[in-house]
Amino acid sequence: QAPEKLKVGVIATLSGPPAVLGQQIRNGFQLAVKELGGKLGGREVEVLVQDDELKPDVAVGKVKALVERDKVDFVVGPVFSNILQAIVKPATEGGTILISPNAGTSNYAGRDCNPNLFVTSYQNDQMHEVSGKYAQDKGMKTAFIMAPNYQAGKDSLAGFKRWFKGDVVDEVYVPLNQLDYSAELSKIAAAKPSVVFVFLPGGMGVNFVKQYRQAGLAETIPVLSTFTVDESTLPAQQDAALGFFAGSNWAPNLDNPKNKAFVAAYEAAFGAVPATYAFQAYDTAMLIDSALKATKGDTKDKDALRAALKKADFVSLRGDFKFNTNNYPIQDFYLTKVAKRPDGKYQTEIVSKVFDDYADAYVGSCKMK
Amino acid sequence: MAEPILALKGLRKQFGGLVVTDSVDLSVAPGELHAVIGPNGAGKTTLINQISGVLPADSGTILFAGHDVTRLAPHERARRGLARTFQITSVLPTFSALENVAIAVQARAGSSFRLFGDAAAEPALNTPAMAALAEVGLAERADVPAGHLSHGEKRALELAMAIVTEPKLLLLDEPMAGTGREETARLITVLRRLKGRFAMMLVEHDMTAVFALADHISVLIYGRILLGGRPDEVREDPQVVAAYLGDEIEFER
Amino acid sequence: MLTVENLEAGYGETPVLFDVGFRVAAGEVVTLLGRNGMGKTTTIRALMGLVRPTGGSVALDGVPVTGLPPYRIAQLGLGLVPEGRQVFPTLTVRENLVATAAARFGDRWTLDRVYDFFPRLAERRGHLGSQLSGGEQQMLAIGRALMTNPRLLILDEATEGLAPLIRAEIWRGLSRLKRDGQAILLVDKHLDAMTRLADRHVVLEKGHVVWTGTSAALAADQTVRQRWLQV
Amino acid sequence: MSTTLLVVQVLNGLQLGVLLFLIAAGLTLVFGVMDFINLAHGVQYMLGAYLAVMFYGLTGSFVAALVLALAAALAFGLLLEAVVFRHLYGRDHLDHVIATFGIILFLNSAVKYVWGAAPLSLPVPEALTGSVALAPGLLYPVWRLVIIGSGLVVAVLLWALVSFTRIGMLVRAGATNPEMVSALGVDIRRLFTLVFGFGAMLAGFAGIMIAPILSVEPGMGDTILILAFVVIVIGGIGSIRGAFVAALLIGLVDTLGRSFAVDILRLFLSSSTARTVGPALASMLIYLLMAVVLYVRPTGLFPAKGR
Amino acid sequence: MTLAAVPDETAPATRRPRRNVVLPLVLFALLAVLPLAAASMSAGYLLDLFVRVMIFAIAALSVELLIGHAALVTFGQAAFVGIGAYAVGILDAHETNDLVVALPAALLASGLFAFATGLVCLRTKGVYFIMITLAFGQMAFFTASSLAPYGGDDGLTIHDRTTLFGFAVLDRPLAFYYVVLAVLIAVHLFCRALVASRFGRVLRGAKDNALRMTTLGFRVYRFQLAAYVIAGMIGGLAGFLLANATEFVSPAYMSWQRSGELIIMVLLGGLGTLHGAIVGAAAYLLLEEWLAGLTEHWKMIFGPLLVLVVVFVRGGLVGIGTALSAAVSRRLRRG
Ligand SMILES: Nc1ncnc2c1ncn2[C@@H]1O[C@H](COP(=O)(O)OP(=O)(O)OP(=O)(O)O)[C@@H](O)[C@H]1O
Ligand SMILES: Nc1ncnc2c1ncn2[C@@H]1O[C@H](COP(=O)(O)OP(=O)(O)OP(=O)(O)O)[C@@H](O)[C@H]1O
Ligand SMILES: [Mg+2]
Ligand SMILES: [Mg+2]
Repeated sequence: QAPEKLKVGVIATLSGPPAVLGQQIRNGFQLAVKELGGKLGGREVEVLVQDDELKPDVAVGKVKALVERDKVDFVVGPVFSNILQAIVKPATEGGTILISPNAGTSNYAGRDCNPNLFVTSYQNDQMHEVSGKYAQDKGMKTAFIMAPNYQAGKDSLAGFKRWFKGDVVDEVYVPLNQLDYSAELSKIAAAKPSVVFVFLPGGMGVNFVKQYRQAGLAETIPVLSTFTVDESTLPAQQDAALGFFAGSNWAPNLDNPKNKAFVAAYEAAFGAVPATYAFQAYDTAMLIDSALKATKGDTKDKDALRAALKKADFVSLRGDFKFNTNNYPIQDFYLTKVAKRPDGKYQTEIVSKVFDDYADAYVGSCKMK
Repeated sequence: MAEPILALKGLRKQFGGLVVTDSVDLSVAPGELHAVIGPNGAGKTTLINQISGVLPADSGTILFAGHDVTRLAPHERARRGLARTFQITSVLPTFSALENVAIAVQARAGSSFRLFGDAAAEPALNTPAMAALAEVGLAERADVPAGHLSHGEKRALELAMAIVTEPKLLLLDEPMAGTGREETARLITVLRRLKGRFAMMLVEHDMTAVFALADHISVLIYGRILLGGRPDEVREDPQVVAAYLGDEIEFER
Repeated sequence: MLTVENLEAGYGETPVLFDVGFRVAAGEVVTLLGRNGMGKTTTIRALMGLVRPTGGSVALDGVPVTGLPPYRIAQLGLGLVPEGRQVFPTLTVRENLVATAAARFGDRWTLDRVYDFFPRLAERRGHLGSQLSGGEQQMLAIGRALMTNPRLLILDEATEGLAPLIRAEIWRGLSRLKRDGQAILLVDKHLDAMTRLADRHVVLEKGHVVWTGTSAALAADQTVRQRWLQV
Repeated sequence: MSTTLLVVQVLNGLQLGVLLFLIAAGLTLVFGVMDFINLAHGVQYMLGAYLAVMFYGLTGSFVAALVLALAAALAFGLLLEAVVFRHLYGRDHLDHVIATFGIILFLNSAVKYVWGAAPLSLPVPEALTGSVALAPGLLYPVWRLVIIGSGLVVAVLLWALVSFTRIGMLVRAGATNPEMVSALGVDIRRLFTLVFGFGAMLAGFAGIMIAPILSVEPGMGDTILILAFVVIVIGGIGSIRGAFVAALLIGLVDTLGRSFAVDILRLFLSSSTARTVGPALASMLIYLLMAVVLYVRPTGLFPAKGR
Repeated sequence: MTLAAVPDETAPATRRPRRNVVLPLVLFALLAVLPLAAASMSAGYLLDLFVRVMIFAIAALSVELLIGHAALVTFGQAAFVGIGAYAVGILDAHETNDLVVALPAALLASGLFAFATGLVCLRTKGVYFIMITLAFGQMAFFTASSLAPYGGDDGLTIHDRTTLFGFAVLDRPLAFYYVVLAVLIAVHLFCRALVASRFGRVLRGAKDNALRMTTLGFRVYRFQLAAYVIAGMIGGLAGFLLANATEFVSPAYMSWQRSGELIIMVLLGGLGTLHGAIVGAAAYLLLEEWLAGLTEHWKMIFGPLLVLVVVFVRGGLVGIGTALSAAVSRRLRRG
């Protein structure tokens, strides 16, 4: 008698402008499952994909459906922090394991850390800290920093400033989904900083990068960034983004055989270069696989399952990877730079390693051991 | 003579460079039917709009029942007993004829902030409304949505809505325009019956009606009162004939 | 020129016209008489195509036009002065006149001639339709229909709200038009003026034609006058 | 805050304003003048951008892409009119809302289905890349100047069309009383069809012109739609002049607000409070502006008369 | 303004709003027995889904009250829902979550906001009203987004559902379900009475012809303001329930898209009938749920569906029912 199918619910944003990110998560996860022969930890797996529409209450409904109707063993998702905040309680309350392949907010790393929540990406601040540390290390004197006016934006600039001790000439918060950056570009041109740091995810990044280039600033003032130039936006930014820097925990050209194979397989399957979202989802599948192997496919014994997950006994595409006590990763971080590949596609490439085995700053306030 | 129910002093209204009413002085005695006649565009409707508060007056004062109402909002004037009809038919098109009149009764009754109770079933509203409809000859059409009435029927409905509020002064802007011969005759009878109950100011181009009803006629030309007087005086006045009545007055009936 | 036969029409589920038939010959002036709500306006709307007839036919010079869209019927030479004026409120007086002007059947009516006919409109040419007094709007509606140079001019209560002087002017104007050979279909309440002007009359009662005849016959026939017109 | 920076930001504000007008132009025509609430304006704008990207990919020429995309946008507008809008003339505004909302859902999703969810881009035409120095140290991208130019041309064109041509008169007349226009011998439906097509083309044109500076992505028209509505409402519905002035006003207020809100607030508040309040205020500024304008003038700056 | 001879059937021919009793009764009966039927299936999920449907139905009712009976097309109703929700969330963050505090707080906050903004908004009409309510909705949205102490844009998790005198009555899904149903029925009855009352008649009159109402002596502004505040409080009530249902509050509850959805629900169901709002909310959310389960591109189906409903059915989904029953009775009459 065959064991019951394992059920994994994937919840990601699949509509609206950020749909591309959700798709990367879904694709990355499914690619891994396919490579594992449709099985995780030896069990046949059924993947149920849900669109959270970037609406927290919709996400709550969808997660409840996954947990209560579909009785999934794992929920994987979401893309965005505000959705994570909404779904942690309904997803984990009944003992189901929630694994976030992207969003990693500070509260769940610290005060609200949760034994049923695992994060396979990073603590958000860390990505921004990379740029701050790099700017500091390079002895840059003045910085102009900019982010959208919402929580994640404020966290990002705080993250940058945590390491950058030079002079911040201006700290600008723009309205979410701003289209035109002429005003800010004029400010930058007037301030003449040594470096610009921005966190402008999605379409905002595309608009900013194009306009920055068109204003002729790209030749004179370097840009450090997070989630502003990555493989999800590069097809739209193209040459305009060449030479822009970004902080990351991974890049497509990260030199290890598993990663090379992953990038090639992803491109073959989906016709696009994967971004961090895809690889983190891939790793998430591998994590589940490793844990189920350890428990021999059992998901009933939650303590055993959690322990097995925490071991993170798999080879991550990013190389070094282990969980901290708060279920957030300890990993390396790099500065990457946008480049054009010989085949005409664009990707970020590693410039230097900025942090080694880096843990987040909030773990201290997490009571879990 | 008793204090006038309405007294206008130096009323003026200007649209851009166009002076439409110009220092109009006029008074209406209680119970009087006061007709205002004058050529098209003379400012009659504008005058009614100013009195009812739909348009603010540029200068001048409006005394109504002894109080200065020049700066009051339209609904406040209505509450004090100033009712009007519109030259361009203005009813509530999706309401039935009965409901149109019933809401006018409700306006008089006040207490419209009642959140409960089925208004459509209140005899206190419906009985007087029905009576008014009968008076203007629309009893049979009580349940028809006002929007579906013919033009002439709407005119009659307007009048029913106005009289049911039992105002102190009723401003009538061409009530006979668009009504047929028979209906005109009936409206004249209705108005004659109402005469004395309250004062009325009648703007009308139907001279049969004006001369049959008016106690006093004021002639408004280019925004100014040319003259005022008893109907027979006005009818004979050569200036009025030249500017308004014309030589071949249609006294057909 | 215009032939209406067995016309039936209504609004939604309510029939209003049951059996309406009459003719207007070239150069003739015909009136529709009847009390309020008897279906005069509905007849006009039906023959203009503004209400879809449910039965019967309308023909212009023998060509059936029943069921054609209103603009096609208008292009065939019907010019309408609608009940209740319906001037375009957001257009100036001049724009109201020229927007739909046409010279399909001659160009007797030009802007200048309309201004001559209604000097008041010339004075107000820059005003918006909504800023006119009721009577001025009525003049504008008449002028607008004339500017389409129609073969048959249809006037639905065109003297409503006009001062006696202007009204008399209109009647005089209409007889001038008649003399020039203009065919006219007329709805109004001024019976004497109409009897003087018109050749023939059609009396409607609850959607049926109950009487037709010449002005002389109407003047003579006391029963019609009393029974249907309450005179 | 130096004077030069102030001048530059004023310029930036004006250019944002012209850009907003370009986006709102088609909406002013169809909604303001024809009185049809076309929520699909935003997706038509998006479609213009996508079509341009597609045709650019096929032909490699911006001009060819522009022409083809305009033609396609027109064709699509006419199709939409024939299939959907035609049935809704003379209906309540709310019927327009729900039907065109349906079109938004459909097109946003269809575009994703056809072109994928990832943002795309359209390069600036080769000859118009680079910047010019308006003043020493003040570089302005040439393409921005082209956008400003086309915005101004559209403004003048539209204004002339609506105010002075017979078509303009008939459209305005038809907006308030189509039945009467028709009864006077004008095929108002055909005219409406044409106007719709033209409106769709204007929306597409805005999309094409702006694509080189913005990201072309599903849903890109949604925020724009609201902005465009804000523009024509502040200006006074039906007034092209009003829309133009309002667009400039919004551009200025938004840009100056974003640039100087924090600095100005710092005059009254502590620096850190200014930092938190300033940006929040800046995001609300255009809505605040709209509320204030409508409070003072409930029918916009240049109310259409006679409605 | 109608082209050619389309009879104006939108103008109801009845003297008062059609007092359809059957349909609402059937709706409520179905909702009442649903948990019994659901017991065999995945009960928790279905209950959650229908709790959501009912909460949105309450919010939609508030919109219907304004649009359908007062011609006030509000594009900012989500703000009131959000304010109601935030009242619960903020109190919870301060460890106050008893009904006696939370519910009045939610109602008061939304009512006050409605009063303050209504004073301004009601100066305008038509599309201007639509846009100015949108403006205030957006301001509420941005304010909530910058409430850093309460999670800002990320939102705020509610630790405990509202209690009644300390008893956690809402914690049991079934109890919560029936509480929401009871509130829905109560709101529906309230709106029904309101619409039929003298007050409601003044609102409808103002919708038909505001100038006429003014010259009859009604101060239309006041009536509309009262209606706006009532609707705002009903919105706040829905927000109170929504916060408890999702155990989370977020500025996203106040987004303009959400306000737009509420309008669409009302129109989809059929304007002018109160139960239409309930039908519309249910149809919108259930269709969304069902179609989204079928394909990722479900909006490509959903969009055209909306268009079809508008183009071919007058009066929304309820209109289909009315048209069908009219056709049947005509058949019957003919024999
Ligand atoms: N809002 C306005 N703007 C500009 N001019 C206006 C406005 N309203 C009225 N007028 C002008 O003021 C004059 C007087 O108009 P009013 O409506 O008072 O005339 P009236 O005496 O009622 O005429 P009628 O007998 O034709 O109804 C008219 O010439 C009209 O064009
Ligand atoms: N839009 C409508 N919907 C429903 N019924 C209507 C509509 N318009 C008119 N009617 C009805 O049709 C009948 C005939 O109306 P019509 O307007 O043709 O009368 P009429 O002879 O022109 O009257 P009047 O002299 O008052 O203008 C009336 O009973 C009226 O109630
Ligand atoms: Mg007048
Ligand atoms: Mg008539």
